[in-house]
Amino acid sequence: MTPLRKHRLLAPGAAVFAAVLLASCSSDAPPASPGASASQSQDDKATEQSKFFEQDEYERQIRLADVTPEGPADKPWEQMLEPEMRDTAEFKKKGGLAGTHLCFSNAGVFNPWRQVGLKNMQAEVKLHKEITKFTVLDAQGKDDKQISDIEELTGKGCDALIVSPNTTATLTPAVEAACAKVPVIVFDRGVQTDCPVTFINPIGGYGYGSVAADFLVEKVKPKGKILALRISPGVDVLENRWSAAKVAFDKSELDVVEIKFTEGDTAKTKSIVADAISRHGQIDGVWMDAGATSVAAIEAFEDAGVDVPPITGEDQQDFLKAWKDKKLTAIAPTYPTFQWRTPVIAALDILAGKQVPKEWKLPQPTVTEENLDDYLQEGMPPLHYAMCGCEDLPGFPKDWGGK
Amino acid sequence: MTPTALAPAVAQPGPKPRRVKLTDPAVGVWLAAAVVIVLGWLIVTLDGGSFFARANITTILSNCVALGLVAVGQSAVILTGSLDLSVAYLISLGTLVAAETMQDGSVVTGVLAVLALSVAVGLANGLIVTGLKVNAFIATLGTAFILRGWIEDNYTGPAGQVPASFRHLGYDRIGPVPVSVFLLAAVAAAVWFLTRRTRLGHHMYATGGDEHAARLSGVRTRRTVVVAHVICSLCVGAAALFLASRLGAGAPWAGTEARYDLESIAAVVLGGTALAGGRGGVAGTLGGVLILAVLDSVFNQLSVDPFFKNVVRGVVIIAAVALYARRGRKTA
Amino acid sequence: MPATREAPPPGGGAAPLLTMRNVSKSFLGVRVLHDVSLDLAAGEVHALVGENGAGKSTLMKVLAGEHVPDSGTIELDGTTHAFTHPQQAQAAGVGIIHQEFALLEHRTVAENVFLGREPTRYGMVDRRAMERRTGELLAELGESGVSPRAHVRDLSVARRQTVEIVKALASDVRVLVMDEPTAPLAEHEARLLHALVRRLADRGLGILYISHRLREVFELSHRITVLKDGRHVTTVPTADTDTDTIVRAMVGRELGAYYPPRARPGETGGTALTLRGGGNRRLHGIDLDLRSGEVTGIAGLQGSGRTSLARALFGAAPFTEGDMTVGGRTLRPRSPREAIRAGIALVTEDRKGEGLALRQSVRDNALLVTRAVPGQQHASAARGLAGLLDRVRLQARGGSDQQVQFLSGGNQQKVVIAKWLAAAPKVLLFDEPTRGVDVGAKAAIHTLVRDLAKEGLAVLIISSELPELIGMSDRILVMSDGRLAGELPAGAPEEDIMRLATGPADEGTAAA
Amino acid sequence: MTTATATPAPYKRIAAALGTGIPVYALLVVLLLALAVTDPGFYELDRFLAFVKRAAPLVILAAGQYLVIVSGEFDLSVGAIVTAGVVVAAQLYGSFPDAHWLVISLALVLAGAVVGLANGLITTALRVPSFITTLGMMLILEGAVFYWTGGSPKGVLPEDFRALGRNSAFGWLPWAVLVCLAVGAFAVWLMRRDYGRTLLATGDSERTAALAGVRVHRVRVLAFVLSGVAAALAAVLVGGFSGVSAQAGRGLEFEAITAVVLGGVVLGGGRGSVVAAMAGAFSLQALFTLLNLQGVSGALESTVQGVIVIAAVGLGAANWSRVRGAADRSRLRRRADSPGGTPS
Repeated sequence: MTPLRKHRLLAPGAAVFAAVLLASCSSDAPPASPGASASQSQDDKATEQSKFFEQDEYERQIRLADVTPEGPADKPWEQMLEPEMRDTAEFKKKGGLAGTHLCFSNAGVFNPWRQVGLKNMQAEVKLHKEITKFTVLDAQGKDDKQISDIEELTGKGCDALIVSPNTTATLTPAVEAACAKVPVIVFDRGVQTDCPVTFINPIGGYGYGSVAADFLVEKVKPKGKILALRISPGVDVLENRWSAAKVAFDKSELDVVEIKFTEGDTAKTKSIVADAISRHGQIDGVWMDAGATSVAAIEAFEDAGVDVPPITGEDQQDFLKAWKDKKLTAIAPTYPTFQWRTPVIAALDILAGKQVPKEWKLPQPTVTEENLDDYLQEGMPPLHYAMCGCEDLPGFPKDWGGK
Repeated sequence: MTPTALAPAVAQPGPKPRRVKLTDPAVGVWLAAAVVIVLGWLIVTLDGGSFFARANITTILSNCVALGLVAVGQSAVILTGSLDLSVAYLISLGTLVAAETMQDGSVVTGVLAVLALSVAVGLANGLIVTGLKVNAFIATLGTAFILRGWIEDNYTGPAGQVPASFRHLGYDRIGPVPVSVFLLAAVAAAVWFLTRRTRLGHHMYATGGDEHAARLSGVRTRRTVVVAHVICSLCVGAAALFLASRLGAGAPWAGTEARYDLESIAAVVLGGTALAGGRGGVAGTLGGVLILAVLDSVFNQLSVDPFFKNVVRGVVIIAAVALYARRGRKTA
Repeated sequence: MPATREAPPPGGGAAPLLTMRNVSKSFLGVRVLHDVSLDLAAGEVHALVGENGAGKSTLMKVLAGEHVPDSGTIELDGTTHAFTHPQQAQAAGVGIIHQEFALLEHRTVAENVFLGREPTRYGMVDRRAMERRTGELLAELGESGVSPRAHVRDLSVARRQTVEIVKALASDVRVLVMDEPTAPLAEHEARLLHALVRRLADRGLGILYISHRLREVFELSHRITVLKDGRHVTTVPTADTDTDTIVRAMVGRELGAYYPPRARPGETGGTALTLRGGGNRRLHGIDLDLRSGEVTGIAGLQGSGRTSLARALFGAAPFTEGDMTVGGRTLRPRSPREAIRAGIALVTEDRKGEGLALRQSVRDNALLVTRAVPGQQHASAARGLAGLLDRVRLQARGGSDQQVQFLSGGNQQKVVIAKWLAAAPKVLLFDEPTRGVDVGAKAAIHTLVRDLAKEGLAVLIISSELPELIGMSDRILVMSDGRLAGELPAGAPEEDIMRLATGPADEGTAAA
Repeated sequence: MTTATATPAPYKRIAAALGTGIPVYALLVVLLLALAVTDPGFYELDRFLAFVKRAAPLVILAAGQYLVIVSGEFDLSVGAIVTAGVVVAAQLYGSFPDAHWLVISLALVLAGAVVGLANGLITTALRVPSFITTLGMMLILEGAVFYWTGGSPKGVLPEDFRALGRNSAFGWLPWAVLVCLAVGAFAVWLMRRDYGRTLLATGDSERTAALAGVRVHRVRVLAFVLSGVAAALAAVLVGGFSGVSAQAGRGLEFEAITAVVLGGVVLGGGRGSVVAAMAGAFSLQALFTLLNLQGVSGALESTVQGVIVIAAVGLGAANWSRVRGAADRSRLRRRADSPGGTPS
């Protein structure tokens, strides 16, 4: 096998070769190898809790849920929880903010959440006249492409780079490389390095997961059968949601009879729920790690001719509508899309030399029986996320598909 | 007797066939690639961007690597008249195996592990196709499902981690040229050599061209097909290694999210290799890959809506093949 | 007669180069070779003749290692061989040139010539050596006009044949089997090939030459072996025999003995089809009248345009010029569909490739035309299927549900005919109707064809088996190089036909 | 020597008659039994109907895909058509909230037909291999639809539109089942008609068909059109069954092809029955359900699927190798018996 022979020499060969040339030629590789945390999380695998579970972070998020945020109450995307501010003078843009070139490496727009979010960000940019150029590269969900995108953007003379990583572990090196050249703002999903100027995200998956789980623990009678529906394994945000829920369920007397992956496919969700109902006679509560398919789940119960048990969803309009129309016992923790506005604001603050939090924790409101009507917006498309904080943005509601 | 009298209707093509002919798809593809580059440069410059900026060139090149490696392998099987739909999942598994073995082993063991895996999968594909006489489409689709199950059953998300030393493969560059491009070049050269210069290669073309004729001429067609599948998988393994070094870890969706299975086939066909086998080659495939990469970069520069990209890609692929079909009809 | 006789002594004398003893072979339990023996001397051209289905090709395929014999031995230079793969036969020095070339269109001549045994240097295929050697071989054959680097797809049929021969020579064959090598060649090309064969023999090769063309057999060969129904009939020095004897040996009965009586003058009706000045790439100025009730035979060598004519009449390879009327109305079919609508039917020579959908049932094949081109006869055809199949005397165990791929050649042909009868045609064109059909079925088909004529169809029949053509036809048109060379009355002697068919070529042959 | 082809042993003829269908029927029976064992309640009328209802879209897709495959081609675009269909429907309702469901459905079916027509024409007229044609079409459709809707449709699918995929006639018989039956019946009828037979003949031997007056291009194009229509119908059912989703049809193209091949239909054309193809679809759905009920992790699901597909097809191939061998030999003989094939 010639390729084999060729290759056996090549992989290390290239490395050595490169190492030699390292002095002479440029390397985009990050100096230190990160992933210390990665290997550490590997060790946690031993414990029966998923490797994505980190006790202290869990406790932190639970605590944050009750903290009152700093900042304007009517602008949750500018609020921050327990911020430790950091100085950003080093990044202050010479000659003022005028003519700022902002760049954004997006993991993709492969789901409605990200589509709403991107619209938020674009609209936010419109608010700031000083941003004269806003470059967005879409990685279409490909880690490899996003790495190149980031490399490309760092060479485009951006004043600041916003990154929404497709994957935590795999994007880390690229982000580290970028940090060396431009101020980097990471949001939504994190990276395993603290080189970005700030990392913007809401309270997080643990908070989300436990809110939903606690709701069921409260509403469903002991020994009740719980069906846990997850999108797909391996997505850190979602894994966190589940692992937190797991903690809650383990403490409770509820009986989680099934944990299934729906791949976000509504048809598959309906099948799974239908089968679950027939297998277990009844289902007393449904926990979901994301709202995308909760309506399908609700329908499955209807089609099976049984009452819809307490169910958790997300702040998508179709779910909120079903909730109201069908008078469900439900709750919708959110992973607010308004967080897409914050990075732009942060970027401008940084370039202005204003202080920003090292980790910018945003509040993570929950839609409940009480405030349901505030978030159920007539005329918005079914897959629109209520927690977009976009009502005051230019082009609303048309650009978001509403009327 | 004068030989010319023997056959009135001989079309002696070109001055001497060995010299490059425009009718040779590979040449056409590279010309097309050149055109695309020029157009891209024009458009981007008009748009106020700089197409030949260092960063951009680097991006284009490094975007070629992964798809290029897979496509090169894919052309080997397609030449032989077969097909491999399992590449995407093999890549994913490859990155995971690489990252995990390298985490608690040396780089070399990691590389070997991946290549071993590749050989195994390649053999499986080849033997199912030739031995069980299962149509390649279904056979490799089946192995794809099997690999997928294996991955999803054993991995939840990124796993393992490659040492810094190995990451140089993914990140270093000499001037504007990423080191990984040399990997692609090496593998491509190897496969090109294999298909064009060795008996095996000649037999691959023969098997893909007319299996019956090949057999009558004493070619061991089955063996050839199996070997082709192994070669393909090895190239895929190389791609997996590259991605692992680039991602720094193994990712279960490294291969599938990029649809390497269909994309690679598209690239191969775009490169002028006949899906039926027997015609075309690695050179053309690389051209096809380059075209796709350049298109991507141009779209990036103009920040075209990602959904719109797919439309264009689809059109380009169909149009290209339609062109080949036309030319084929002419020469036939 | 040519001066090839003072070549090596017929068989006997020196130890033969090749000896096949008592070779038997069966397919699916049917014996197709019965204890056939044969020997070949170096430098000898040994002709192998016999009707289609006599077992010639099977015997040769056994020799070439493509079929494994059930019994019998093959000796080359005294060493016994048992070939199980073509490669082994090649290694032993047996080369075979198939009627259908085993060439790769998109590869170069050299690559084809050395396919399966490419010379290598340091693991690399040595193109230079390959092309040099190919060039040399081509030169030796006086074919220096063919470039070793040319792609086969760019070569004419004749040159492809040359490549096949070179391919055989390249593996240093000592026995060269040529299976109807001149079949696809036009006359002048064929004559060049004959010269080539002689030269090969002079170089000491043993050549087994299969052919239907007795004329070339008598020109070329030193000895003739006749096979019939898988049995060895006789082997005679060409010098000591003549055409009639050989033909009798082949057919095993007097000529025309079993052909149905021809149409009596009163029986032929009006013209069903007329063609004036019909022409296209392969045909020139053809004038033709087909009368209902009459069987018109078309003679001519392969490549003389017989098949082109049939296909042109049927619209498969349409006329580009000329006027044609069918059943009184003027039309020049541009597609089979039009021809069918006009009541023309064509039984092609490539039965399996063009006549049948092998994996479909007898019924589906028989009704294919009426289904594809629905007309008033459609319903009736479906209803009358059973009658139709009886009428062609189809014998199929599985009845009309049986897949045709499991029928014998004869029965398959009957299905093809039934398919066309279902469409109730007025003009029926047969191209080699009995090719690859066993003797029994042959007779049945002959009778059927005649009956159809009696029923008022206009029948045109093409056949390379002159006896058949003569036996069946009410008149014979002879073609040569795309033109009608002349017309002969029923029962005209073979010689007259051959003279017309080979046209002015004859002198050429004498000169050669 | 041609008599050699004659008189094959009877068992071969039987194999020839049903041959490729056998494995799938066996598989289906086994799976249904297994389902009965794992879940006694499975055969309660409503439960079973629910199962059929769930299988309906795939069955319809399989029927359409069968037509294309049996004519010797591929249709990889059906999954995209389903996704596009659902999204477009929602988008249309976004603009015309009170459009009649029938109008929208027909619009979808029409659109499906158009896509199929495009596939067919590109494949036959431009002679692009259908694998590439439909692959490109897949990219184009997905791209175009999402480009148009900005990734998520603006409307909701109203109840009346969804009834077909979701509700039941007379309160117990799901409309989807009726549609499925209708399509099945139509497919069977079609394959018995002239069109079906000519389609098979075309897939078996294009030259023979053409010389028999079959307009092979037209026949193939129609197959693609019907496949497109089937996909659009499936879209209506899927959309009805589970509402708006941007990934309604993901992977369906491969599932459909798998189903058809599972049904013993030979890739390359000319052989296999539409009933077996639809049985293949049912088997696949039954398999999914079984694995789900067995609580097999979603992960292993695909592994099992892969193994079963390869095994089933391999089995089919094995049954055939004998007969095929015979066919090969007869082909060799043909090469011998027909001097020069078709020289002029």
